[in-house]
Amino acid sequence: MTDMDRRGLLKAGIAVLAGAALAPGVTLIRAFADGGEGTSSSPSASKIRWGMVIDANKCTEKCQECTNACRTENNVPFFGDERWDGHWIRKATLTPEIEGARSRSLPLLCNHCENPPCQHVCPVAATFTRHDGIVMIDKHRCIGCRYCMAACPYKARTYVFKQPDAWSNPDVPKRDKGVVEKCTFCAHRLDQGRLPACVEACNKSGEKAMIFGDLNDPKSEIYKYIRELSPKGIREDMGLKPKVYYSGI
Amino acid sequence: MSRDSLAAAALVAALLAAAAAPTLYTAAANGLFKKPPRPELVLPKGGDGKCVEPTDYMRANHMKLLVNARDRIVRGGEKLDKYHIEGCKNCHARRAEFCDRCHAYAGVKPECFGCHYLP
Amino acid sequence: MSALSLFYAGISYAGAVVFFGGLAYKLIGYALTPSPLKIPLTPQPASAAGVAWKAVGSILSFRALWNGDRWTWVGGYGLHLVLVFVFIRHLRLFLSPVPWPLADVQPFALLIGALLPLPLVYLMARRAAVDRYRQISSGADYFALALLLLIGLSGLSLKFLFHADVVGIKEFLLGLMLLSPVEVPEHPAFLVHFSLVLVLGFYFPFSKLIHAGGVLLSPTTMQADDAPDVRHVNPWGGQ
Amino acid sequence: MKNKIRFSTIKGNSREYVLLVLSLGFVSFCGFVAAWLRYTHGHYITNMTNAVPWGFPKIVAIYMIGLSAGSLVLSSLSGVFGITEFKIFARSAALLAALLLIGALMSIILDWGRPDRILVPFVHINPRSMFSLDAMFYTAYILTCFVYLWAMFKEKTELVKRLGVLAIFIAILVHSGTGAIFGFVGARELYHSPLLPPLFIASALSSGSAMMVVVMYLTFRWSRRPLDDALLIRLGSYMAAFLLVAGFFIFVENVTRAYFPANYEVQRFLLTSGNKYSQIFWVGMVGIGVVLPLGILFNPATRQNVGWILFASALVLAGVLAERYIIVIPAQVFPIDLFPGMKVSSPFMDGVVAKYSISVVEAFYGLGIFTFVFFLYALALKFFELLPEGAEK
Repeated sequence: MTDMDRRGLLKAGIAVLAGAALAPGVTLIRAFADGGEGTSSSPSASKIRWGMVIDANKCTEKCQECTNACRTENNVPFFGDERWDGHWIRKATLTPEIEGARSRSLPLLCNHCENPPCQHVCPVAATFTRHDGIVMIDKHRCIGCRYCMAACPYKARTYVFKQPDAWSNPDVPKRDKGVVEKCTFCAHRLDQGRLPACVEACNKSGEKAMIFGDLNDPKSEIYKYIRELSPKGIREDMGLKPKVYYSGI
Repeated sequence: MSRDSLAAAALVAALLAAAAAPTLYTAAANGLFKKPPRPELVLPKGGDGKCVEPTDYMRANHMKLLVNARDRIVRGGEKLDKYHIEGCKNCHARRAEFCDRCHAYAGVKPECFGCHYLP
Repeated sequence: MSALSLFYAGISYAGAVVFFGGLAYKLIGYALTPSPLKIPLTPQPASAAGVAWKAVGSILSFRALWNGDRWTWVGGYGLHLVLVFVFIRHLRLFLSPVPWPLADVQPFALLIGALLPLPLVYLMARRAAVDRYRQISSGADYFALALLLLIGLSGLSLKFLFHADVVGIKEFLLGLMLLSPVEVPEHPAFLVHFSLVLVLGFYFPFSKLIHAGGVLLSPTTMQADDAPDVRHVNPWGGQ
Repeated sequence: MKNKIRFSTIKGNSREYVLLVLSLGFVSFCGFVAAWLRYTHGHYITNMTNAVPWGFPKIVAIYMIGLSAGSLVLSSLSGVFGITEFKIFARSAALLAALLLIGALMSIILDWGRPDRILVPFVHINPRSMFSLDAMFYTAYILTCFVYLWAMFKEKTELVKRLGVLAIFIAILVHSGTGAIFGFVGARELYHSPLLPPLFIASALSSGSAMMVVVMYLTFRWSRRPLDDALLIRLGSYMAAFLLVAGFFIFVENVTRAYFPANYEVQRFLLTSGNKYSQIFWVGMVGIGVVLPLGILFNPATRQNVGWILFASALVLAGVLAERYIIVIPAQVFPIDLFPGMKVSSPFMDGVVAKYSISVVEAFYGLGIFTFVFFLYALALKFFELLPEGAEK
């Protein structure tokens, strides 16, 4: 018997006993003690805080490289109907309400807030913050109640309305119908030491409008950029402390 | 025989048939005195025949390893390891010839394959 | 084959013979027992079809128990409902190939089937705690409940604690059913569970559990209330 | 001293009763079929979209929670404050309260993407989530209802009184929690409001008393048992009081929101744009739900008339449904202002008003479950001693 298995067995035994004796109450107390199940179980592992800066001056309206790359990398469902298509990253066009003003284009994605309202409202703690600050959805646990979609001010979350059939990238799981999905900062690629797909595509296209890196590392490009140019997050007035910054809007 | 005893005999026969129905179904589908059916698995070629844990252990507990790995990796943020489902396809090249056979045999429909791709 | 496998094959067949033979013996016995008197439990329909319809209703709703004792009804009905789902859970191990909807309903059946200990503990506590039930409870009453409880707990442990190789178990069971036994899986929890089920098989036809079939052969339930129209002849030839 | 009220079951073998039960059962069966279709196909067969993730089943759910809380409070008034007239419907109201809440939960759960994960909320709890807390409140509420019912059946007067206090407390808790589901969402101006919990309670009480008027009238009428008009008139006066409070909260909430310049646009959208939502707001929620019934209930010519009170109750029932619609939908269809002062456009419906209309499938599994509650209620009348043999003084 492996060590892990023994642990699992012990857990199962405890679970059965606890289940008999009002499991919800027990879990509740534990959840309060932990400050919510949403927090990752191994926060000590890293002090990394992944973040992103988007330079709206460099991003052009025609370019769709980041959205296409994301769709392919993460199997984001596309049915050709705007009501149901998944969007982990989308391009928006902003026009100031002034006569003859220049419009800007920029990508919108999950801002991986430090205070994520989606995580606060999730009734089963399926949304959680990973040790490196990435807000993720445990699709194995999501019940599809869509409270998080109502609570997210960035409209960063989409729901799987229909069973998507094809894999564009077999190495990344797709989603079954009936759960909520969103940007993960390509956590699977970060774990392999690679950049998120959108950032890679943006660099390749030559626009280089996205800077990605560790917000806690003083040597990183993103750290220096933020220190010098102080880009702003979207709707910072809400106090969510987003980790995606924009300059040039 | 009176009507009542006929009805009683029919009832008794029906009750006994109901009790024996599963046996009759399986015997009709497979034939008596034949070796019981078992899933024929196509094992990975070229490997050393060893999975991440001994075969007997995997047979009974692979689902626990997968669920455990799932929670450690998705929620704990640990790196992918040999217990994660994405690693299975390194050896088990065809799901239809391996995973599906036993699952169909035992009447199990795991959720994994709605999202995770195994060739 | 190993000695253990031989032992289990032998005792399984003995169990099957005793279970089916005992069932047949008992049911035929009930069916042949003359009913000298017309004793339907009124109100009872006057036609055979009406009786059959009412019997189905009574069996699905436990009507007599409902009218008699609601709290016992809650436990008894709950127990039988859970048993239906336990049965559905187990069918996949006996049917090959597994017929269509069976695999799909497994997760739902597990949700309810896993509750098996609850009604059993409740019914046992009822017998032990309430004076008037304790008075009329015999060892056999407790034994049947305790046996089911042990079977349930050992079965649940197979799912939640010591997971067994289901494919091996199914092969063993199919081997028994096709009269071509194979080695028994040497999994202690499974052997405990299976042995307890065999005990139940031996015990079932000769215990109160025979009500499963006997209820359909009870004159009070199954006779039509047609005394004014049909002459009831005492099979013993008396008046 | 008044005589003790004797409760009894109805016979339930008339053709009309069987027909009623069968038709209620048929409609709820259609509802379950619709829910099954939704589960096997996915939400694309409804009209919900990524912009409007909550649709009609949610509206029906909070509507039913409101009816439930309202009828439980009315039921416990009899025991707690000694309003003996209400004892007549105390049992049936408490049963309806339990059934309606179970129906509401079914409506919510069948609308989940993964209703097969029904046990997950009980195993994994997030104390910051109103849904998660509400799951516990709802469970406690249903249990209270059943214990309370049991105590009433056993005529345990003292216990009934205490449980009545508990029931009122939990009903208010449950409804504040339901209001807070929306009120705590900071992302959308129309949700984010501290007044939603009390507004939910006020409309729960008004719609609950309206439902009791209609249901009691029909139940007593169809079971051919005498019902004292004074009881309905008294319920009507309660309803009028609750309506005043609800109307006050609606007024305060909208005026407060409209006073703040950042909300000009959203309030214009809701109140003066003349679109579907402002029509439902003014005609359905304010006109039919508050003003008209108040007019009927305060007019000396009509407030003593059972027919008019029944009509007012039907108006309130429709109006509160419109109110639930206005609470759930407009907040979602109105675009979120991500970049104040800029026009935003994208392939993901940014900056435009999203479309939503109730689809046939949603209507079926929303209303089917609502019907299912009354199907169970009609059956329960036959098996439990819920109705008094006579309700005259």
